[in-house]
Amino acid sequence: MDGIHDLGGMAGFGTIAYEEDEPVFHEPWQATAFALNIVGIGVLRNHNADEYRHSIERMLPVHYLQACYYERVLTGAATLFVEKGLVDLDDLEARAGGSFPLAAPNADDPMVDLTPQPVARFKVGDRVGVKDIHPKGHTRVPRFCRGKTGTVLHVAPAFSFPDAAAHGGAFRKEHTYHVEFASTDLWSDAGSENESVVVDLWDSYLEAAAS
Amino acid sequence: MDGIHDLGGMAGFGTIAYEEDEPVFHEPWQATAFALNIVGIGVLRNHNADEYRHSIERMLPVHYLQACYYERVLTGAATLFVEKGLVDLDDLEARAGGSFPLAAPNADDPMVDLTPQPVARFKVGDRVGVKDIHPKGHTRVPRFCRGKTGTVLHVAPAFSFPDAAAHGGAFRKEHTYHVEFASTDLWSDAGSENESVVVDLWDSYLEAAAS
Amino acid sequence: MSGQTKIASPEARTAALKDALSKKGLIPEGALEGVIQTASEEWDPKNGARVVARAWVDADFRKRLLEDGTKACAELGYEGIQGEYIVALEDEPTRHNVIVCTQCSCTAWPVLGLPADWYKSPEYRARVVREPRKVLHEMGLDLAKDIAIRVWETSAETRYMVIPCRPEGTEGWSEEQLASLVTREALVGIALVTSA
Amino acid sequence: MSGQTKIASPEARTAALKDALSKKGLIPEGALEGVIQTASEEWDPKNGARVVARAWVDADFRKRLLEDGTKACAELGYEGIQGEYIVALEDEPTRHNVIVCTQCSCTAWPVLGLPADWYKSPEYRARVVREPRKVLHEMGLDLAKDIAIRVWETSAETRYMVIPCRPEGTEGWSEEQLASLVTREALVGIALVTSA
Repeated sequence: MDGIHDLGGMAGFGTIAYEEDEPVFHEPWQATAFALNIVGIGVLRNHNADEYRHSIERMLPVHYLQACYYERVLTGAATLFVEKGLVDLDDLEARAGGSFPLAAPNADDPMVDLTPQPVARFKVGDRVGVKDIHPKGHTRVPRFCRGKTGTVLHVAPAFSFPDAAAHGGAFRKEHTYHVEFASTDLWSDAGSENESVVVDLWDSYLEAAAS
Repeated sequence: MDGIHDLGGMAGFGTIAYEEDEPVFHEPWQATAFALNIVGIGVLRNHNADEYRHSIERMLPVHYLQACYYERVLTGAATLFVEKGLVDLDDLEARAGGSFPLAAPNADDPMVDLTPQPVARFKVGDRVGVKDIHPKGHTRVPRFCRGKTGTVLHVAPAFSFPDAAAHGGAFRKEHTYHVEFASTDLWSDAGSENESVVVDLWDSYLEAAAS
Repeated sequence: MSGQTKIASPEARTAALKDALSKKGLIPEGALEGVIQTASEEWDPKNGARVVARAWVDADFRKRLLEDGTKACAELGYEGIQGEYIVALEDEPTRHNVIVCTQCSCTAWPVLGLPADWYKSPEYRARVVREPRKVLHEMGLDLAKDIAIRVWETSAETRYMVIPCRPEGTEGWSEEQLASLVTREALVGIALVTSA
Repeated sequence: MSGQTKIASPEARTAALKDALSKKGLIPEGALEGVIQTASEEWDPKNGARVVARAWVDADFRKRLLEDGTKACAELGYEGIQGEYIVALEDEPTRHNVIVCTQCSCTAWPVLGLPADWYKSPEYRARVVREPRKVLHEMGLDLAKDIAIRVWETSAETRYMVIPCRPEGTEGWSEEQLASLVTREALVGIALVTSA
């Protein structure tokens, strides 16, 4: 989805807050929230990592920006525990003593039609174009590189295709590619010389481009 | 700027709250904030409408999404009154009895290089492409139509070019065009048949496209 | 940005800005009140409703309105700030028009009034360009799939108003009666005009 | 979504979720504690520092690390969740590497540890792909204009780590000494390694 989570290149954000010698968790609840999600994925098999990422993406934009990372983790995991029926929202709110905002429901028709590519179609040095797709559901192709052309630096092994895995689609694996885009190709004449972004992209997001 | 204000097509927002018989202003301060900005533009000539729009665009994204419309108006206008030296932030905060969050400063190098087009280059029925520009400053070409091709429905008179006017650039006027884009061209196969968006675009945002 | 930590209320911030400018003598007497009066009383969707009703009963006016909305609205006395270039969009049985300003909240103040909160909300601005039929449905307007929807994005200086289809069963109604049917919602395209 | 109006604190919400799952007997004994212990003690940027130090002193290991980061890290015992496919990025005097995950906050937990808040912040995620030199400057790393910057976006399953340039003046240092120089910041590319 073209959501608030897809932050790459969005302007208007301020200085990055940096904390010296930051602890792994600032508060015990953060560790618990993190662990609840890991257990939800790895032990309970309540959800997979793609569903989890998408559950966070479905948070209302203002909540997404207000929440710290672990509140996002908590919200996404809780949404999936509720959606899969393991817990009940009313029960959660009664226990919490207040409202428990969850992420919004999944979109109808979340996937766009991308031909599966079980065999790697590209090799190092190939010029590839990124399809200008706008799925309503989960996808891992950042908006900033859609419609852009880059160069393959590396061919990675085949991994589960996230757009399908997040929405109960047919399991499939595809190679991903480390594709380098010049900053000036991404941001036109507001980009910078001598800077590039390398995006890791599944095969079916791509098409061959003129070199 | 590719900021939070450029909301068109962003997914993840919920239901639209609708109020029956809504008043013009819900609270007196909203009327005052509105009037302060109008007086700032029309009477004090402190700023123009393009600077004003951009001052709101420069709000931090989370503040932008949290604020109601008139808080955005207030924040933008106050930012410009402070930046132009008519009032002092410390004074404002002393008077307000608390902090007074302003918008972030203007970007360095806010404009991209677009050849001025004093004479209308296009006519009704022409196919035009929208340049894929990403100015760091103010622009009125929504991100959702950049790089897309549409059809001119109407040629409007020449108006001051906002990207320049917002940043003290050389005054110039250009015609704008009502350009229609098919939903399926904007959002690919996640768009809808029988729906289109008409965007009003200045001449120099555009280039001729194959028909 | 400051040593203050607690954010003052928008009300307190507005008062502070007004006071700071006033203390410097920058606000002419009555200037704010004048703006507020204009915004509250002159800019009114009833103006747009009168334009629509006139267009329904007067074919020559309708023609002038479609050819030069600014001039036609000025005939009825509706002009000025944010009405410098008005374009009227005529609904047809097979094509519906709806207006938005995705990047801020522009609209034709002299004929539509200041926009309602829903029009200015991030929800409307984000969604209506991408899923207009769904948005209209949620707002109570169901349009059949074969009715085309044109969403007009107020991204430059054109200020739009919708001329909805005249409802059936209003033959012989007076211009005033007809105007009373035209809501502010219909002028933006999130509702139709009905005679019920 | 609910009749409750006041939002419970994240702490209260977390406790509620834990209690609700526990009450149903869904959380195996020690499962949460085990995850927290692993995250707090095993996943540690010191692991990545040891990998880097080994690569600096052992040319064969460096070669294996660049060819198959996953296997090379596993040689030192660093593997598992979010370390299934590790790619090491070697800085050069004329090219600097920096890592981000713009869409969530992925990183190579076994070698880098759980990421710091700055890495997970909307500010870093939004800005570093578009203006890396400025972001690095603000974070204390000034790179000359003729040094190319590659920003690696962790958008799929590859988990990156940076092998910074070995600082001058460290000839003859032990692997352990060298590892002590390599900060978690350097492993992501927002800092260089210095011997001072």
